[in-house]
Amino acid sequence: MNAYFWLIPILPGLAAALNGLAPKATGRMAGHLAVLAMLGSLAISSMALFAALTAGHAFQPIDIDYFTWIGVGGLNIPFGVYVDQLSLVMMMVVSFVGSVIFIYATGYMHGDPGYVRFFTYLPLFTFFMFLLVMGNSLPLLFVGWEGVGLCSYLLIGYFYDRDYAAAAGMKAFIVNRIGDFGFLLGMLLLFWYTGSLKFTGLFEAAPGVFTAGGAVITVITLLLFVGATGKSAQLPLYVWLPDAMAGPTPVSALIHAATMVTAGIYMIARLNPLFSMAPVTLLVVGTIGGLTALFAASIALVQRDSKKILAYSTVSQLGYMFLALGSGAYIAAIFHLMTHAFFKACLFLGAGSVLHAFHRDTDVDVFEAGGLRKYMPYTRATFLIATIAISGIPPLAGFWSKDEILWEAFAAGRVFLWFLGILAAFCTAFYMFRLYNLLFSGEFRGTEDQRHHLHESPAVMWLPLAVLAAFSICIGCVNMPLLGYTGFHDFLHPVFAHGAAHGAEAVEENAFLASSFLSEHMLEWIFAGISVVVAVVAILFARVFYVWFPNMPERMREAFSSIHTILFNKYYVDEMYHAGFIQTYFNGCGAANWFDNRVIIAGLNGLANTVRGLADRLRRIQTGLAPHYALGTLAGMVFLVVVFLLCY
Amino acid sequence: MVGAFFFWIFAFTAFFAGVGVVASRNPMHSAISLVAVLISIAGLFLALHAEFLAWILVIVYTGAVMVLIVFVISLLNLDKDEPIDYTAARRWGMAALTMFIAAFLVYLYADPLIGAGHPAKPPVPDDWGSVQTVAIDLFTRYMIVVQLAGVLLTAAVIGAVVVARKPEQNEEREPGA
Amino acid sequence: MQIQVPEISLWQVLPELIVLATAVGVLASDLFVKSVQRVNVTLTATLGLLIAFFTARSLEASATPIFAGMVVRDSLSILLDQIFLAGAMLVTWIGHEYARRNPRQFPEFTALVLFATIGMMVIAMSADLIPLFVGIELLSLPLFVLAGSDKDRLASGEASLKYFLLGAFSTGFLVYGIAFIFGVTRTTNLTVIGQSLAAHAEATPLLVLGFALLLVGLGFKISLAPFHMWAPDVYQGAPTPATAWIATGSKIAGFVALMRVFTLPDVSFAALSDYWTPGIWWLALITMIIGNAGALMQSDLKRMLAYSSIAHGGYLAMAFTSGTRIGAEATLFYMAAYLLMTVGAFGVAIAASRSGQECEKIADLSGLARQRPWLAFAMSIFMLSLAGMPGTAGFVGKLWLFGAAVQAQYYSLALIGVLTTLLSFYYYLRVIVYMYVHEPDDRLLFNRYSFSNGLALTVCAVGLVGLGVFPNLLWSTIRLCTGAV
Amino acid sequence: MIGLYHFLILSGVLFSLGVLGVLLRRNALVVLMAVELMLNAANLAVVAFVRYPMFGDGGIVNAQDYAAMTNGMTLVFLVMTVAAAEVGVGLAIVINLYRQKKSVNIEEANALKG
Repeated sequence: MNAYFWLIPILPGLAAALNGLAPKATGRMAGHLAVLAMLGSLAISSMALFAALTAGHAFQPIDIDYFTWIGVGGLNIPFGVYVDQLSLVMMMVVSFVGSVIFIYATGYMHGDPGYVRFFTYLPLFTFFMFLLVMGNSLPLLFVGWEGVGLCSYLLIGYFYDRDYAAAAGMKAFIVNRIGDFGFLLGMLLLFWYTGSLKFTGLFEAAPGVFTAGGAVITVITLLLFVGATGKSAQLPLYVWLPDAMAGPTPVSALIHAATMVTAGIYMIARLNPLFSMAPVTLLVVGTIGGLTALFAASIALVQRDSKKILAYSTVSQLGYMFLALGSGAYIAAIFHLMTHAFFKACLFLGAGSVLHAFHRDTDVDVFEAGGLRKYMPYTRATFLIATIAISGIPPLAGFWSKDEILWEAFAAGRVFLWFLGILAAFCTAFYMFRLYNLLFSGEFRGTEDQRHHLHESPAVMWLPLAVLAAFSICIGCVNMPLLGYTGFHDFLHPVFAHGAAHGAEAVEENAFLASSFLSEHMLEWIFAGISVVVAVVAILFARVFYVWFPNMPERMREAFSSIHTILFNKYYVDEMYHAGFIQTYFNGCGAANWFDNRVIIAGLNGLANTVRGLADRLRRIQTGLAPHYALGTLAGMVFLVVVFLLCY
Repeated sequence: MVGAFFFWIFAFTAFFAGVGVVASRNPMHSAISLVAVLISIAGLFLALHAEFLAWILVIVYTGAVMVLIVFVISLLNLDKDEPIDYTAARRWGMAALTMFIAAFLVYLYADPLIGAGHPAKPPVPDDWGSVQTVAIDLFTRYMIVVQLAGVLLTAAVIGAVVVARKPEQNEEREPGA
Repeated sequence: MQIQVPEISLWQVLPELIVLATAVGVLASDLFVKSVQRVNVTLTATLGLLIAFFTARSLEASATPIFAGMVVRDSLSILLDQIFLAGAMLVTWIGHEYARRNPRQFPEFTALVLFATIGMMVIAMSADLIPLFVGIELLSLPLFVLAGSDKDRLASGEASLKYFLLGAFSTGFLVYGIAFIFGVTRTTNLTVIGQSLAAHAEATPLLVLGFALLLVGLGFKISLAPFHMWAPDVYQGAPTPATAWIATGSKIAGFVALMRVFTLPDVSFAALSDYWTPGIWWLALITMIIGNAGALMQSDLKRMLAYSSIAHGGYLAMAFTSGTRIGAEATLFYMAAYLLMTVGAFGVAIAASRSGQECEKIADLSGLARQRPWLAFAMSIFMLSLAGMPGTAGFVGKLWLFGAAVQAQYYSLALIGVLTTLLSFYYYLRVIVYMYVHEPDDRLLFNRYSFSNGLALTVCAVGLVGLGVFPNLLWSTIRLCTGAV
Repeated sequence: MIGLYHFLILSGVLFSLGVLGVLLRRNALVVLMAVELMLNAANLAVVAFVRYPMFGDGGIVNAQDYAAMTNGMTLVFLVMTVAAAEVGVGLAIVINLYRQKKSVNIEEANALKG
């Protein structure tokens, strides 16, 4: 089995090479080729997972060096794979969600002039993603890291003839460079201190080299975390992700929701022995994650473009994962990563299905849609399932993972993180159902011409949706601590045991928990209850605002006899509105939006413009006159003499 | 004393002729000034007992190289005055240059091995620096370098021909003509 | 009078002699054979370079200087000979393509490339300042000419004029620097200089001034800021194959000269590194910033590559400053990678011409991927490697360069280096975006490119990926060099 | 008494004059001549160094080897050779420029910039 691991990345890589170098030969077969390659990778990954599951506790991480990649002095970086439980989970997510999305894309991109180009970049992306999750050293991880970034950049700019796509590509580009900067420096420092960049070597050397909680490890992990904020779209480097929706929808689903953006999560989880030694970093990670979760969720409340809403939702959910990492709950983060991959892919593909019905590539104003349940029953059903899942309603997948994160955060003594998380959970349920209601409930609000063309997507598109929806329902069952089943947790536990053993006491005990008269299990139930109630209330709000309230007059006359109650309700909402509560609240969300537009984006643009201005200024030195160049040479000489004089 | 006298004569000639190279408005005057500089330097070489170098400086430089330059000046009909303007950038250049010279002199005086009195010239045999001794050096220890200089001159000749050759109008060497 | 003739071991300089014979042969073929065909010239040059390459490979390294201490055949010079010969071969191949469309370029073009190559090889094996100086001139003069060899373009003449005047100017500094070093140490032999400096490990002001002047002269060759200003103009104006050789061969040779003079332990100025490192430190810093900032806003492909090449000189200088063994190793590795990616990029610039129109602007590459997928793919590899994308030799090289700087505790230098590298992604990826994303201009189709050009690009691309994935192929040889000297 | 630094200062002055010429003059031929001035200034310094051993007893070269040390002269000889070659190529380049622009003013060659 282990001998075939190299095939997992190579298969999509081959497909990409074939499509890229012989586009005329593969032609319309390009999509099928890519799907086939992905299914091959999926098959091998599944067999590996099966082998690991049957082995149980006897499973040992597989570390294969294929050849020496970089060998210099004491540093020896092999080119090889490291497959442990964490890698297996990631491989499964990438290959499974990837396969489904590939199949969907063959339908979605059908007839697009860039069909082959699309199916060159996408397998290339999975190739790098596999390298990222399977590589056995930090540089190899970085290979994948940069590779997926490149593919993402190319795919965001896919509709090159549109200005915003080009601008979006640029923004993604700048932001990711900032992140890479941190990553590279962190990596260089790690190499400098430990003399190794291979994971096994790093983890062995780390306890001896670094003092737990010391400044060095804190700086290194913070730098690495900067890299993670770039790739995984956290405050303040999240801005590129919503804009990245300019790419085709399957790309958004695969790259900007399910896989690539989780690279930061994976990296921190992979390096958990290092992060566990730096409690300050963990605190920063958790706080940034929590703030991002709430911040992005509140922005999502006021967006009008369906893919934008989903994008902010992704940022917010990634924030949850960082929140979990920062609480030392690595497994909960990975668990949420997995469930999120399924339901967010399903949501994105569902949104893509709607776009398909509108015959657009991107950007549907949700207020132009509505009532689509009549026209697109399958899409609606799967979308609803995924929406419930993300909102955290039991027993769907999202509930289990999100609840575990919140509980772990609380149990770890990070009560403020729990509070941020629960607020974000309220927003999440609200905006998701707002989106769902605006798209599928009520009456169609678009033009007659649009209504005429509305249709359900072909089976090649809705079948993948159905598969993802099915998983959104049941994937949570691998880990149900409330019911006493922790299979997923047990499976992943060996990966994180090592770090926990050597780490500093990252998180303090929760005093409340310790002194509570309730048993821990009881508290767990209570917190789960709170989450559910919050979600349900939010869903109801959404229903009231976007379904019941706009049509209130008709509904009063036709459907309901209890006029009084509804009047009261209406009054109530109105009053709240006028009293300014809601208004203020929505203004607040608007402010977040404003902050996003004016401060962060303007800041980035300003940075870019400053660099450009400086570059232009520098160009003017180059006058084209040889005597000026000679003068430059002479100035350099004088400068050197001065430097030498000073140093002499 | 005689040595000092020669030195000052040649040094002043070299300096003023050097100024002439830079400041003459007429390129021909610059060229003639450069010849004067070179002859003065040859004189200084003689004072320094570098007989061979003095002669080749006169023969090769003034005899061949400078004649070539003068020839080109005549060929291109450049033998006329041209304005020399001093723009801001140039003034900056001169300032930088002054700084450089100042730094240079500071260096020289700061060097204990130069500043501490004038080291005497050690006595040398009569044929020191003569054609024979230098030639022996060139063709034994420095043989490979002299060969390389030959390659360099060959390359330079070919290069000069390539650059100076008139472009052949619409004449293709190819294919298989 | 007793005349002692030193031992003449011609077989030790056989590669140089073979290249010289090839150059003369190429010229002679033009003189005596009327129906000389381009293919023959390229084939002759290729054959000669191949023979020289394998001769160089088969030479046995020895740290003892030969020819009365003038040159040394150590493993460093043997490795560099191979690098230069391979580079000359690649340049000849892409030059073949250029000459096909500009018939007047031949065959002096090839001959001059070969002469310049001899100069580089001489620099690589110099054990004395005198052959080093002659080698530098032997390298420069043919390049001055090559820059001006395209008579049809005014820019070419302008490029050669600027290159020549500023080159001669910097030669003045170089000679003056050598004069001071000679004055202080009373010798030009690098080994003796090294020994005496190590014995009196203290610099006199005159010596330090000599370092500064020497740095100006060599800094010009490797276009370190602020001695870089000729580079963008010359790169843009010169015929592209000449640009390729100026950008790679000349720059690498300049670094080799720096290495021979400054860093090789026990040989040269290494003992006084405290005195000269601050200077190079600053130059590296300024160069990285100016190179990357200059490239940022360029629309001309060759000019952009020129600034990028300046920036790479800065990275190399950064590792060079560290003065450690790992720094020297990283520099050597990066030189080889740099040669492949730069020659490759210029090769694509030659190949991606449309009928009657050279590729000048970056925008001229629009739609290359659609019409010439392999060309676009190769260019992507070159750009990604220049940017330092993982999986290419450029990344491995940069990792080591930065590693060397970090190891030498030049944190700020490494920081600026990483920052500017990230900045450089912008202009390198822009090329890829033009090739892959922008719509081709279908009115003008790209020309077919010749076999030799395709071969050169393939070699470069395969080499870059190969060295990116298996850097040890070169690494073991390099370690031999730095271990031996 | 004339010593080493008389020669060095003269050499420095001539070198600076050459640099000044390169900076100030626009005629390519005069610039070329100024470069020649720089090279010859350097030569003068080398010959002066050959004649005046800077280091006494603590010097790098011991006294009895001095008579045999004419290698500085070889350096000067080669610099002259190189300068001659450079002038050859330079004149060719200047003629080429003149043919294109009908002028040898280097400031007219400023199409390449930025």
